[in-house]
Amino acid sequence: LVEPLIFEIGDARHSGVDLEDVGDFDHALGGLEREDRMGLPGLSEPETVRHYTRLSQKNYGIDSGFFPLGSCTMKHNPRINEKVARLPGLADIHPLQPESTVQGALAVMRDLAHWLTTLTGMPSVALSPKAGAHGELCGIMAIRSALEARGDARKVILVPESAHGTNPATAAFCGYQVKAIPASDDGRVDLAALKAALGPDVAGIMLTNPNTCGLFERDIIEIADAVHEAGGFFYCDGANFNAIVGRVRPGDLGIDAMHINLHKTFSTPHGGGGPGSGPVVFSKALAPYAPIPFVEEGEEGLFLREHKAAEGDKSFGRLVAFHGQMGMYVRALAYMMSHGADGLRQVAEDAVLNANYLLHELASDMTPSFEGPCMHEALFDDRFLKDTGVSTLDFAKAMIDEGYHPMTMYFPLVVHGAMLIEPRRPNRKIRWTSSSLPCAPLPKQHAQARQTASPVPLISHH
Amino acid sequence: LVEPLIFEIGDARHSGVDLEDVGDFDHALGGLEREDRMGLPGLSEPETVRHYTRLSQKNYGIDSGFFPLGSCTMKHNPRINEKVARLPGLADIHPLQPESTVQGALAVMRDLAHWLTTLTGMPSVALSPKAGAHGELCGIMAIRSALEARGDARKVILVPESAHGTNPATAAFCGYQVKAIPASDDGRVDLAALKAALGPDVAGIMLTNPNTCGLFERDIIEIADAVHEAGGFFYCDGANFNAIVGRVRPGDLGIDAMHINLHKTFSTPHGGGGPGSGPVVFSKALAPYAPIPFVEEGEEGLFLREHKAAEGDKSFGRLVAFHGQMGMYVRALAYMMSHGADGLRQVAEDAVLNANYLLHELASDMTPSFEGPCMHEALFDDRFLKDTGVSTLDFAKAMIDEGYHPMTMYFPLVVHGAMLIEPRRPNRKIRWTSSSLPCAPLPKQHAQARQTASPVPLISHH
Amino acid sequence: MRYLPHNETDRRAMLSAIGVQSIDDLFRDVPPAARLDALLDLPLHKSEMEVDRLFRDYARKNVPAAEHAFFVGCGAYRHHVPATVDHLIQRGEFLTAYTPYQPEIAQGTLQYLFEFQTQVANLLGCDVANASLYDGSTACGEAILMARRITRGRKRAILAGGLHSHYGDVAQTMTRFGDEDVVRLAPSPDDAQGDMDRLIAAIDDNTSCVVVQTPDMFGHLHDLGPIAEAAHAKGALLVAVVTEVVSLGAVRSPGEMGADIVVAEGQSIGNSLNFGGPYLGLFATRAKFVRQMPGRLVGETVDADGQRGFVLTLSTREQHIRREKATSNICTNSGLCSLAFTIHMTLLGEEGLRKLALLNHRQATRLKAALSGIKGVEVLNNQFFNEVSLRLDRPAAPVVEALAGRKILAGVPASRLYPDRDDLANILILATTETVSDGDIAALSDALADIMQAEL
Amino acid sequence: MRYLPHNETDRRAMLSAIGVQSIDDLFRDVPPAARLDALLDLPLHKSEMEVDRLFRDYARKNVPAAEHAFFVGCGAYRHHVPATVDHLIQRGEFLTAYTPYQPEIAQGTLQYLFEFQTQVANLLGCDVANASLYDGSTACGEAILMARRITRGRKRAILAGGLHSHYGDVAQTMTRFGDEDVVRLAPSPDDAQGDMDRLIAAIDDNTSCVVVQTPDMFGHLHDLGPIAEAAHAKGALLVAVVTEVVSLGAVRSPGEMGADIVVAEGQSIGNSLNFGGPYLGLFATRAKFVRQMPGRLVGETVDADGQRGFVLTLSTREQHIRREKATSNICTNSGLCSLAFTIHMTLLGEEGLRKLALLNHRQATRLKAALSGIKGVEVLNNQFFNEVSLRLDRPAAPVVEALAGRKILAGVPASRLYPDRDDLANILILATTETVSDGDIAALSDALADIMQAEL
Repeated sequence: LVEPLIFEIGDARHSGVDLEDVGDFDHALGGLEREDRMGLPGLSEPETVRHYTRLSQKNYGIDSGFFPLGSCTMKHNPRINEKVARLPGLADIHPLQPESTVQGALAVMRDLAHWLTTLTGMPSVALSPKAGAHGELCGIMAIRSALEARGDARKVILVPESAHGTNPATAAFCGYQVKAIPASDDGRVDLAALKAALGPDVAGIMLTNPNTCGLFERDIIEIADAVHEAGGFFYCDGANFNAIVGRVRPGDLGIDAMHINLHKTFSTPHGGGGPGSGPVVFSKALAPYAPIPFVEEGEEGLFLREHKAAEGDKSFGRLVAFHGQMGMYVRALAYMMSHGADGLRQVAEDAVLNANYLLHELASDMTPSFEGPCMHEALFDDRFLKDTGVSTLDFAKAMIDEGYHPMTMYFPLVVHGAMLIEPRRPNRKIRWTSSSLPCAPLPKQHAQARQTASPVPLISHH
Repeated sequence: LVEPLIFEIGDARHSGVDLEDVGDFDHALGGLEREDRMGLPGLSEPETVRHYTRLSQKNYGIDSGFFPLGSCTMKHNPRINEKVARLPGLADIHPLQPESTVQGALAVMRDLAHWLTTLTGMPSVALSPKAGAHGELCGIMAIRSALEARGDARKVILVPESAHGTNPATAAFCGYQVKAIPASDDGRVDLAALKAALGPDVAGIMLTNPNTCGLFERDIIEIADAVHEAGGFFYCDGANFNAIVGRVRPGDLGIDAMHINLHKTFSTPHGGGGPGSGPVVFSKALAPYAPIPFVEEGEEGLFLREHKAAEGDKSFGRLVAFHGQMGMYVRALAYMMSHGADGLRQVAEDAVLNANYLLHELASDMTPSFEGPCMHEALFDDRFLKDTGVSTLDFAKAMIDEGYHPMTMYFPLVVHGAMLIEPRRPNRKIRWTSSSLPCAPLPKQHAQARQTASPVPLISHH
Repeated sequence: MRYLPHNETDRRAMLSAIGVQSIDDLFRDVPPAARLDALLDLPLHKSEMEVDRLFRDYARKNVPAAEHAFFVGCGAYRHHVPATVDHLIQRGEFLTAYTPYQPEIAQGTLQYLFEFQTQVANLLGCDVANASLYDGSTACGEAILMARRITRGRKRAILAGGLHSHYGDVAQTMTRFGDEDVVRLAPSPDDAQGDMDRLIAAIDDNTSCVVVQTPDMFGHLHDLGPIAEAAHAKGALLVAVVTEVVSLGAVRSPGEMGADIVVAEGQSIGNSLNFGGPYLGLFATRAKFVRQMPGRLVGETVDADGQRGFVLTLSTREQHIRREKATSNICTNSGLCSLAFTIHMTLLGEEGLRKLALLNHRQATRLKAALSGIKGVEVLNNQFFNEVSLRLDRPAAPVVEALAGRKILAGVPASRLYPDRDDLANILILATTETVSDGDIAALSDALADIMQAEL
Repeated sequence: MRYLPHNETDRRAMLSAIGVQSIDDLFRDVPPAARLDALLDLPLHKSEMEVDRLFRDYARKNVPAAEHAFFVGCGAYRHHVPATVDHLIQRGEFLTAYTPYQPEIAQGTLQYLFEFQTQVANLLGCDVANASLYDGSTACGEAILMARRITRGRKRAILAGGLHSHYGDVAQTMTRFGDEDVVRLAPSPDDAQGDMDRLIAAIDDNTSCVVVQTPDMFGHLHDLGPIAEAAHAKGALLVAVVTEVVSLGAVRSPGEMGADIVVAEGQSIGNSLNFGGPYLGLFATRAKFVRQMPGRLVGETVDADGQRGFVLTLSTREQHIRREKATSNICTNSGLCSLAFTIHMTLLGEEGLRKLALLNHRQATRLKAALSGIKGVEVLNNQFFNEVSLRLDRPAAPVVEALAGRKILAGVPASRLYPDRDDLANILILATTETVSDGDIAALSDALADIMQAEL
């Protein structure tokens, strides 16, 4: 059923709020009173509830069912996190209140920083970036600042072919040229090609690990050494940190900076596209260049370092107004505390276990792109669809017809007709076999049928 | 899509909670340890969220769409009420805490009582009944107690034919014989028949006003006088109080007792069948017989009268453990305060306006049972379906097919094939005409079609 | 008004369409003497912000359990309810749904009630459970009436002394105008076994049922086996009452011990304290008695397409069909509370419930140990779950007041429930749940020892 | 672990199906030197009850706004958000949804974003708005970069002195490694008109844009007309910044006054203070610039059956298509915050927003009146919306600390934002919204008068 737009059901003369009568008073707007019609329709409260309830019913989320999306970890969003984030003592406080009145909030930031640096084995973290891509910006800016501080005007950032699109976009944003590194036959960075590309003009490399093919970069320490030897820095895209948390510390791999998508690894809600939060951990070499603000411990308790110190402060400055995504810090910290050191490690293990189980069970029906083991996601290509007249897109749309969110399609770009599947904690009773997993039998049953019939919407509403 | 039962997806060895380790300790269960398998499956938290989310999607509520149910007012459930009812100071308090630690809770009960007695014009209210039918029980028990106190062992309660089924059931529960009073041609109590039925064995009458045909009992004051003259009491079923709140006080009509369904008139959630709350207002004659507990004002603040005084206390006793539905008191009081004296009156007026508008707009397509004006609901019968081969049931099921909750069918019993429609605050843009209201054109378009085809479910899930 | 879609323009247009001058014309059937022309003497409408502020003011005048060491029980228990539960029951499709009379658009409600009934039956150890009643006390009253219907001709229910006093009061009220006779044995917190012996001795050929609570209101656990045997030998039924359902994660179920009808207060699972309501009456019995059971029952069926579905069943017992011949006058159940129960129980599962129950029990044993050595304090319980009673050397009520001043809500003085019984004036009933920390117990123990040192 | 569906039995079965011995075998690609065998030095998992308790402990160490008279603003404002808003955004179908790349199963997200964009464009007085950015400060930075792209060859953005200092800092950071030059004029709270005059004087042929905030960070309202005219005359763009969008219910929109790009912090509508985030960047511009706009844009389309539907459009500007040639590197928007905004705005409607704005303004006029007579206090604003600045006869920061001790959070001392500028040390910035009562104002006025009586 079509739900009309608010502009079709509401109008300027109805409202869903009651407010105290304003009465007469002398305005002090200096003649700038608004006089135009604003075009902002109002609805009564019950109409509003109904409208947005009905819109929500046209969505599909983690709570709705099976969600095998790859490349962007979709996690269960615990409601205890939503609850504590709404405690008045955490939600109803202003970023510019006196620090003496927000010691608990500063403690949340301090404790979150402790968990993140301990889990990554990195000495420092900047919490303020507002999302993953913003974290990338933060990391590359720190790299450029460090290079400039030593008078080194390098111009190139290396990015593997399989990288997320934000990586090259970020490098370009910071004034770098992007140079692509090809993948090897086993779905990893071609080490030889990388070494050949390194040189005095290379500021650094941006690498995702585990990479977007769902594989751990076996040569990562060698890569880090080579980059450092060439005078560059190693930026790691932490989008897939979930797969290794508690089992591998990025700091032990030679990484200089890595952002952590709190919604991918630490369960803050995806929310249909945000808000995100992308803290960046830094190596000792980059830590001095990290952006303000920071929480520090003083004699009278915790305080915020909100400004660059007058002299010698190497911070590249401020990335955002105020102190970042506090609401997400609370949720992420609640998630970490709920799991603990033991539970977080288990999360990584279960993610990898699920993906390998799926890879194994589907290997006979579909064509895995690379040999296992994979990490948290399994990559298939379209070889198994050869001569069926069915494309990767048909296949994904057929999954929608079956009532599931489709996997990621046509990404990464290094294999043909990619299907990237991350099995987000399946229901135990869904077995990953061709007889019960929706993916495998679909090409025959549905996708071909779709080519003759017109598409049907997934979720019909009456 | 079928959602499996928890017994099919969960088992005893999985759980969605984490609890502190118990460790070893000496039990003091006296050898009564439970040893059988309980048959209580567990699910992880994400599986639980998904299961109940999917179940909810098989429901239809006020938030989902148009809801023209008659005989049971369905109201918008404001979320501010849900919010304040969950304040720890109101939800996380125990009924047997020292009274000094619950003065705010007692104040809520005192203030709710004040609103209810003022709105009804009755001197006293018993808050504790847990639902409407429980309130009926409370009222009839008070009547019987009052009669017994004067040594009067009357045996009969008069109940109109159009009454809710709970009315005769309640009278019987209290040991009364039920005698039905027929309806007049204009859909009201037949005054002559009533007067003829009155006598020394009649304990009282149970009447709904506005009645279940959606009509105001014009003769109500005369009825009250006649009942009182015959030595009986007048119980009013307050299910339809919403239609007159702020415009008519039951106390001015000669009523001795009336329950108020807080979910019908004061917006506490219907919840798929409860919890309800059914406070009962009493006349001066019945007030002494009302059940404990009561909130009273003492020197050290508010306190609870939880026990009958040693002597001379006429209360018929305790109806429930503790003090009734506090959670519902909070919501109802929040609703009353939000509306105020002016808003509550407007609610009644809008309810009556909507119903009469509907009655007027549908009169040409359907057959209204009685002449208007109606109160908050409009009653139609099946004369307009004559010779169409379509029944009232077909008609209602066809509404379901259209994506709407159906009206009340085959009730009240006083007309043939009844369809009782209460237009709960429609969307402004739904006009009540045969071209856009789902009811009117359906017989031709759908109901006949249903007779040849197999029924289709309303809400399909994929 | 934010809840009303119409504005004055809309209203005028509708009046004009109807063909009347004013809204008064639509109220013309109201006798003139009863027409209110002016507004009633109540405050005018308020903004949501003001309403929010007023209720925060009410709340501020109460002491929420979380802010004190908290030992109050006696029929309502404070447990940690997972945030998931409260989130899910607030989904509009559950919260704002009507009674599931139209199964096509109420499968969500009907399926969870079906799951709920099965959980309740399994938990209580019975064949069948209904879709919930108002609360434990009214469920107990209904059980007595049901036993009366089953044992036609028998007219006396005997209530054990350890039955919660409010439950006894409610049973008396509910049977007040019938021909049933309710006998209440005297409470004897110091002599749990004697209570059972006297109960068994009281059963005769006119006894419809005996009503026994376990753990009882003083915390004593009872083996129902001998009582069931004695009752059945005389043709009477055993009605078992459980006010703390978490106990059933550790203690043998009443059904297994031979009870014919088991009623319980289900609040402990999924529901907050709420100052006494809304709560959740659980009601289960033997299959052979199902047609005498009050309240709603959901059953499984198959629709026209052969798909499983759920419907209200056995409605022929109910008031909306049977009117004055109905089994009871109950109409509403405790829908949302039963949803909260079933979600919480699903999260727990058998393993979780067992562990939760043992945690509760462990804290009670620690409480007993901590208080046993205090001068002037005697712990009365040998078999208990999460609640114990103390006999103090002085009246309990002032002690509770004194402890409240030290941020300890130290349980319920029996005098609150039995103001007329001098023999119970010194009895204090304390509950522990998983929310009671060892620190809370130590705080209570220290403060109580301190208070008891004072001369009488 | 309550969030993990597997238990050890499940895991063993899966490992065996895969054909490996242990989980370690699946991590065999990790270099041995980097494998962690032991657990990290962090606490073990906790029950939900403990987590709840720990966060209540954090919360207890903060002073929530509701408990004090509250005048803190400066870019984040405390408004009453209807409970409906927070309820609806928590519906799982919104909360747990992915980015709407698959329109078939994301029509809910896409339609509300479409409605949101239209509301934002209308509110700001522009042709088109995007689906939101991170917050106001990053939106401002993006606007400067966009102006640079539009005015090819021009390299200097001029920031008015009244621009929020954090916004200026962020603009400097975001342009730090490009070839853009950012000129920040000095703040001049005592001379609002002078700020504008200097800005106009600074525009030259190399100016890509001027950036003006109104009301500015000291509360002054600016007529953007003359600035737009001056900028356009020199071929530069006007970027307008609004940190308090509620003002647009009372004040002429920046678009109407001639701004080319309007950015705003949308937090005030629908979103809590949250100690600074997540907030909501609003971004709107002229239709002709739409292809240079950063972020997501949702458009209307028609599906194969002729039914209306919504899709992401103009994605060719975005990083997931264009990679290094993208308009910006932004990927995420502020989905749930924009949902909260659009729901709150729908509840308000035009009438509600106007009234809300006037209430805010009225309280500010009352604040000015109440403080104007106090010795040592000068109110600097003549044209303002809901925020005013004071010049005190002494440093403001200690005064704020002293008032906090009296349960009054009396705004932001300018020194918090400009610690290096001695000329601003005595400036105090105070905001009023509909949540500030007359009693709050009186309390502040009394306490401030009291404090100012003390000798310097």
